[in-house]
Amino acid sequence: MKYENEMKIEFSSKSQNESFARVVIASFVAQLDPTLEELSDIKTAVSEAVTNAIIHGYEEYDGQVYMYCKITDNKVYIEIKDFGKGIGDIDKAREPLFTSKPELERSGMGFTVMETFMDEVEVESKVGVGSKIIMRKKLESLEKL
Amino acid sequence: MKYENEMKIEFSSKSQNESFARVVIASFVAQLDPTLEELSDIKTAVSEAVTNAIIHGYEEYDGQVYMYCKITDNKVYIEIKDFGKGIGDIDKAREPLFTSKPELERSGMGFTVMETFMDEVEVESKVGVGSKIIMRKKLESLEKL
Amino acid sequence: MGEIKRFMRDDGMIKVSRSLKEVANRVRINKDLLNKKLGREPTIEEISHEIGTSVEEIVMALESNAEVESLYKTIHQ
Ligand SMILES: Nc1ncnc2c1ncn2[C@@H]1O[C@H](COP(=O)(O)OP(=O)(O)O)[C@@H](O)[C@H]1O
Ligand SMILES: Nc1ncnc2c1ncn2[C@@H]1O[C@H](COP(=O)(O)OP(=O)(O)O)[C@@H](O)[C@H]1O
Ligand SMILES: [Mg+2]
Ligand SMILES: [Mg+2]
Repeated sequence: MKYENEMKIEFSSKSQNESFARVVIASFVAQLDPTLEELSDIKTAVSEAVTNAIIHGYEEYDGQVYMYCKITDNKVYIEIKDFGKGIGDIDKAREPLFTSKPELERSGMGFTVMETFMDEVEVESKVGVGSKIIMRKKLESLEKL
Repeated sequence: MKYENEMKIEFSSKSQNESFARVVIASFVAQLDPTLEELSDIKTAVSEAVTNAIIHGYEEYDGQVYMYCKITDNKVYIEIKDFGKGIGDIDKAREPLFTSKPELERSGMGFTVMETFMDEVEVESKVGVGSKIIMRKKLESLEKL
Repeated sequence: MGEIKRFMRDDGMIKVSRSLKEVANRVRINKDLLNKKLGREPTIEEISHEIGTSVEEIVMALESNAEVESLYKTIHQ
């Protein structure tokens, strides 16, 4: 039988909610009994996507950040969405070291980090509408047992 | 200035999500720097309300449980909602030891626990529509420091 | 049985569940020590500072302890 579970969360674009989002995703994924490394990979990727929504999506404005997670057997599907300013050139944005905010000492490595720690990363975005990041990861620890 | 933050979450009525809901509320409230006792009080109350939504609201059916939390300064406001079967006699349901499911070894102390650990508990419910539990608590730890 | 084996396993693939249990133990001990030192209940940040573990991890550890205990109970019933 297939094991399934899902959750959906929405929070204000405040920097203290970056930490909150990490615990939320970690405790939801924890039901799969992951290794420390797997959990840390997922938390790091989510953290980058949520930080982007807050810093780039909404900049100094208040807005809502949405996170959806679905677990199917040992597969984790995560969506992080904002209705902020959107990304003009997605390919450019995904390039390592590219940042539109060098003045904030951003490293430009957010998307690279997400790609490194997750199996798949998709970006959908429209200027003036918002952005959606989709990430997938299969937990290997469950298969090795 | 007023300190404010809010979040809204929705998850399936599965028993493993009781633990998930506890961590979600704990990590959101943690931004107020509570004592472990205060954190545990809130988790315990939330746990009872979420368990009720799953066991009594939806019984064996699948449904969505909603939790909303708003923080204003040191005050925590929590809503837990289901669109399940609803409660016919709310006063009766809130009585200590009353349970409609003695066969499941329920203690009938859920509402009493919520009232003990939180400052205020309100229940809104309509048969066939669903139930909403509203709980409030002021964190004292912030004042003592 | 699979559950127990998974829990006991030690092949470098450290499970989150076990590492959190260790944090939970340190939290419990240091909470009492701080309580004596301060003459009141310590806050979660004070504990975090004392044991050098993030508030995030402490929040998860507090829950993992409850879970591990209930798993233990189920197994030994
Ligand atoms: N949610 C978003 N909304 C708007 N722009 C974004 C969003 N996420 C990323 N970007 C754009 O993509 C660029 C690269 O993102 P990233 O790799 O995380 O680097 P950094 O955040 O360090 O700038 C950002 O500088 C920004 O211009
Ligand atoms: N969300 C809910 N939906 C429907 N009925 C509920 C709900 N929450 C509580 N009840 C009713 O109120 C009664 C008392 O609840 P509670 O004090 O938590 O005791 P217990 O859960 O042990 O039965 C339940 O037995 C049930 O009949
Ligand atoms: Mg970034
Ligand atoms: Mg109950």
